[in-house]
Amino acid sequence: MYKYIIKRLLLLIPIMLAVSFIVFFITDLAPGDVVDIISGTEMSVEDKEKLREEMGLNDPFVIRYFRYMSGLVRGDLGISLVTKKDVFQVYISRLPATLKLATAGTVVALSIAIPLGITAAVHQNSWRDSGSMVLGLLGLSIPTFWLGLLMIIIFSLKLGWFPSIGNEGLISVVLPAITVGSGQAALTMRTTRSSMLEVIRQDYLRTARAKGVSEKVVIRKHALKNALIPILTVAGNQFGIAMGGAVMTETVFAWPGIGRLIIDSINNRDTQMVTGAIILTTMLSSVVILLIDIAYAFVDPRIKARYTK
Amino acid sequence: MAKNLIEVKDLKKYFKTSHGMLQAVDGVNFTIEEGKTLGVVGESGCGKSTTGRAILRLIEPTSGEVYFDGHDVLKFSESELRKARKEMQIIFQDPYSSLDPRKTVMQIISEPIKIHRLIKNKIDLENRVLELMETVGLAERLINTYPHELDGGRRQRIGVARALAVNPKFIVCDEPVSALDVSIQAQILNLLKELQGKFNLTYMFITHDLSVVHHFSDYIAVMYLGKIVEKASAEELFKRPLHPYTQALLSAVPIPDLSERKERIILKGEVVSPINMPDECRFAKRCSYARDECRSHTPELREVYPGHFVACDFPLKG
Amino acid sequence: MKDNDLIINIENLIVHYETEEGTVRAVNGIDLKMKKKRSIGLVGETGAGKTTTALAMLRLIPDPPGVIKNGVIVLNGENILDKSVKEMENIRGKDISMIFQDPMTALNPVFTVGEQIAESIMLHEDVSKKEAYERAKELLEMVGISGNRANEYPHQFSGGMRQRAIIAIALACQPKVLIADEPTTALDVTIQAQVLELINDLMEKHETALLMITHDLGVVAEVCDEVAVMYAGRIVEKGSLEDVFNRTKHPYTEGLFNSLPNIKDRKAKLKPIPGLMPDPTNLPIGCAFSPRCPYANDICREQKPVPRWISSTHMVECSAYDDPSFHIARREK
Amino acid sequence: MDKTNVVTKSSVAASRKYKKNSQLYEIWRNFRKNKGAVLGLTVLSIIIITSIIANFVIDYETQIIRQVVPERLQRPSWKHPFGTDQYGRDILLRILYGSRYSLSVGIVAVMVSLAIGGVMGVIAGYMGGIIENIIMRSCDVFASIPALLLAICITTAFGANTLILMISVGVASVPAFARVARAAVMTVRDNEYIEAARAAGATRMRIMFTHILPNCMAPIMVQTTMRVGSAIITASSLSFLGLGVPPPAPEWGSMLSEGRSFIRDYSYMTMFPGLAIVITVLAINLIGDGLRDAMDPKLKR
Repeated sequence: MYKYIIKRLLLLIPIMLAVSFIVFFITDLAPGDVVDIISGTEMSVEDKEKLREEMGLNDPFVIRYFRYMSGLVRGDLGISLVTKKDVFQVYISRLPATLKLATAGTVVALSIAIPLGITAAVHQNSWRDSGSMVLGLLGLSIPTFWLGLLMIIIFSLKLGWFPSIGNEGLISVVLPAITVGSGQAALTMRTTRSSMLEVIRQDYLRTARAKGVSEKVVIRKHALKNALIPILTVAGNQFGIAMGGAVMTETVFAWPGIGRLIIDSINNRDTQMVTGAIILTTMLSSVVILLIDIAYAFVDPRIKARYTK
Repeated sequence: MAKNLIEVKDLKKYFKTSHGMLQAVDGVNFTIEEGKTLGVVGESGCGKSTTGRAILRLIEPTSGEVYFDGHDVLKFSESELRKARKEMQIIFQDPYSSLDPRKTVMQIISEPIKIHRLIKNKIDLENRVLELMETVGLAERLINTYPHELDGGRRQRIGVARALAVNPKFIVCDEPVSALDVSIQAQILNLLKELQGKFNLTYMFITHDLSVVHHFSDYIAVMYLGKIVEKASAEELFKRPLHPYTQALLSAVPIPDLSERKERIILKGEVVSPINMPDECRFAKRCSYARDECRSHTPELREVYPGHFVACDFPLKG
Repeated sequence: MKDNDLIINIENLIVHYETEEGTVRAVNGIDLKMKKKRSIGLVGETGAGKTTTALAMLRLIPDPPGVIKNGVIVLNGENILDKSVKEMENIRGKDISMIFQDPMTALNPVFTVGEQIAESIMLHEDVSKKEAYERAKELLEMVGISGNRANEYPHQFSGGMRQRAIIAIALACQPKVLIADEPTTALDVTIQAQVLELINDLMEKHETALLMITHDLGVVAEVCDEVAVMYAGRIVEKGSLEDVFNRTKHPYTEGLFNSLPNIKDRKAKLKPIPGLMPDPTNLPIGCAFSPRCPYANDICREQKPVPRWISSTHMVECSAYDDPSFHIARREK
Repeated sequence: MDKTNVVTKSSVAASRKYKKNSQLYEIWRNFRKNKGAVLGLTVLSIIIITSIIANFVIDYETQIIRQVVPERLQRPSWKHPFGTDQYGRDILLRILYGSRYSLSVGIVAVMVSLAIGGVMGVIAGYMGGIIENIIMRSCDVFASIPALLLAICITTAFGANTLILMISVGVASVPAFARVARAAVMTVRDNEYIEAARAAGATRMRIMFTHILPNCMAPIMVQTTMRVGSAIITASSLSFLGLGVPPPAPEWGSMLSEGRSFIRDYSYMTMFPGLAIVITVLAINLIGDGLRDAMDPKLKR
């Protein structure tokens, strides 16, 4: 089993390298560079040139990339020239907020999606099925940020139940979590439904029924455990996406997470911060998705068996 | 002696798997006379389908020679092979997955003709398809129907018509009737027999059904774990099975005739997939007559009676 | 014929499936009696209604679209069509159990074989989990698999071994009736012989009655005492093995035998039944086989044939026998 | 087979006599049965028609971006059914005019991802071996970057304008497309009718175009339709962040962004553009669902 986990972790490294290369490459294409921003107007052209020389900005792309990567490996993503703060430290400081939101969002998503998906599959073509399908489609069609705005208008401004901004205490996470969660719930529900439908057609459920197992137990024990595997994968991906995708929700709710950090850095053209944040987020979500995949093996003996031999 | 249309020499097909080398087809030799039918019978995993596909190079064999009309097909270049395909066709087992669901009967049957550009004119092409449909017993009105609108029997007839479209000399029938009901099965078997007579076709008939292979083939090769263990004329094989596996196989077939009830030989154990097989008789583990010599080397196919070959050092007295 | 070893009596069972394309008349009134220690073969081609009949006995027909229109299935003196869902759950696996065709998909891949056998025991007898697991091991030994493989998963078993495990599950609580729906069709000939022999042995040792559903007349000859031939949802011929095999009466049964290659005479040409399988959504008015029957006359095409008892054990449903001198081509043995 | 039998004229016209309706008509007949899908289609066609008419009827300069200060922040009224924004511009007209941005970005972005991702997926699925590995591994890399962040990256690098928006949204969903296309090809590739075509002597190209692509169309078409919906959402999200279509263009996302600062008292400003997005995307998703069931009846059961 451990061979499998180690293999998958090792497999992650080339992907991380590739991701960091792509992100670094794209952000590097941005016209103008850091010196233009921080130098303001007084600096003469020569001084700007000298500053660039000092900071090594004129070195060919490849060298700058390697310098950056050597820093990344040591956990040092350089100092943000705009905010003068260490990129890594800033990122770490904003991480807990995003984790909190992503977890809450995923909990909301799963608690809506899995029961709905299962009942829709179990009562196929009944009103429960079409009802949850419409709900699912609606969930897919509502942009997350607009849902956030609606939440603020109704629950915060009109009803005043929840704060609309900031991250003080649990109560402030409710609206953002529902916003992130319902977006994900739509996708998870559709997967749960289709994977349950797939399992319900299997012969071994008929064998269970022929043994005298009650319908409830057939669904809850025999069917669900098999359907759990694809559901778990989607849930894992959702959590990974929630890590990066919460950008919109964090912006709308002014949630001090990484999403907002990235947007703010973009607005004040802090490419150093943007690159660092995107790379770290991608790495984090990939690791999370990997952990879910490994949990996969514990549920499905066929995979576990293949790797323990 | 009639001309041998097909001659297969030491055909091998190995697959690399995570557990080692799967020797699916491990040195198979046989010939098929023109206008005759060679039945290849064996249980699942014995390599009969792989052999059929390897001869047509639908899968590239690892080694060996396949002479079709005197030319070694395995030495053909891409274009030569494509031209030779006109002479060699195949009929598949599963009537549901062997026809393109998005094509009409007309398009399916006419495709081989278009590929080899045998008929240019659209009207002549349509006539040819109608003629083929009539030959295989398909009603004219089905020309524009789609496969999912038809039952298994008629879909199999479309497969036969498609194989006939380019006037082949040799057809590999890979379990053509196994997926059909008994009454439809008989119709297709009669059709194939009739076509053989009419167009002097040569068949390689692959099946796991012993009563069907006995009825349909002139010669029969019994395969076990990638090797031919016995080869003889149909009468000879059923009258005098020499290989212990053939004997067990014949006795295991349930006969729908009360007077034929006979003592059953029940083989112990199960077939295992032929991975990294040692140099011994592959049936030794399950053979009740097995001796130490059997585990010392792999017995070769040798002619014990005229036209009756067996790969066993201690064949049964018959 | 009411004697104490009559276990199940099915009378005039009618089952239809309501689908968009129309009403599929799967089972159109069949009568079947199953007696203790006796095995009966239900023979027919695809769409004859064999599996629907079996599922009706366990009330496992998915509704929608399935509907049991009419008929009575009497078990231990009570009609199971009136039973509540709870009562049915007790009957399934204890009084009647069933094994299915494809061993590859009939076992739950994420539970061990031992657990799946033990589950059947715990459902019907209040025994501890541990005790049930021990019994499961004994059952595996009974079907020729070593007990300590109980903790392995289905994907570690070969096709033949899975089918044996499924038989172990079905016989876990010594049911009165075992229904086997094409149990060996998906298996190779030599493995099929092993499984059929196992079934024969188990039938000897237990009081269980066996309903063997198959399209293979050879398997019937191998395992069954009686035969019922089904066509388009009706039993067209029923009798002992000798009745149906050696004194065949119904033209369809004759057609089935003629479609099979004759072991003794290789060159004998097959005489297939012409035409196509009947369309269950619009069956002909008269006898369903009349369009394909070589002996069919106007009466056959207009009226439904009436069941006729040739002997105490042999029944045939064919109007041609109104004329006493009528007989089919197939010779009596 | 050289016997020449004179085939009568009547049988020659056989294929015309038994002309069956084409598969497309069959799909349309199934599609029509699905009420939701038909509703989606009608709504979408209305939106498309209005966005075309708006092009001629509404004048961009005077009615869409001209600032009419006295008309500022008027609540929905007969004169302005959807009210006016902080510059006094009529919101209804801006929404009608703005529909072109969402639709065009959505469709073009999906064309981009179909062209890149779809083609790569089909090649990966059909070729197999190393090519498949290279394509799929690079997709894994792209897929690990959350789509929105990837789009943000591209927009920051190349600046925010409509063309870049289309490209970045398109590129962001390339991995998903590649995976669907590859899966579709894989299921088709293992069928026996592909082997039959090879046995008939067909070249790889011919097999690809006559057998593989027609049978992969269904899942790819469904994926394309659903992707247009999510592309519109991604595009409006980027505009909301100020990274999409630059103001004063009335793109629904940027209208929502402008309305956000007036959310406390003039919440109507954020209501209508959001509704416009939801209705459009919902219509497209309904069509997508309808298409999937109509094209592949097996899926329905």
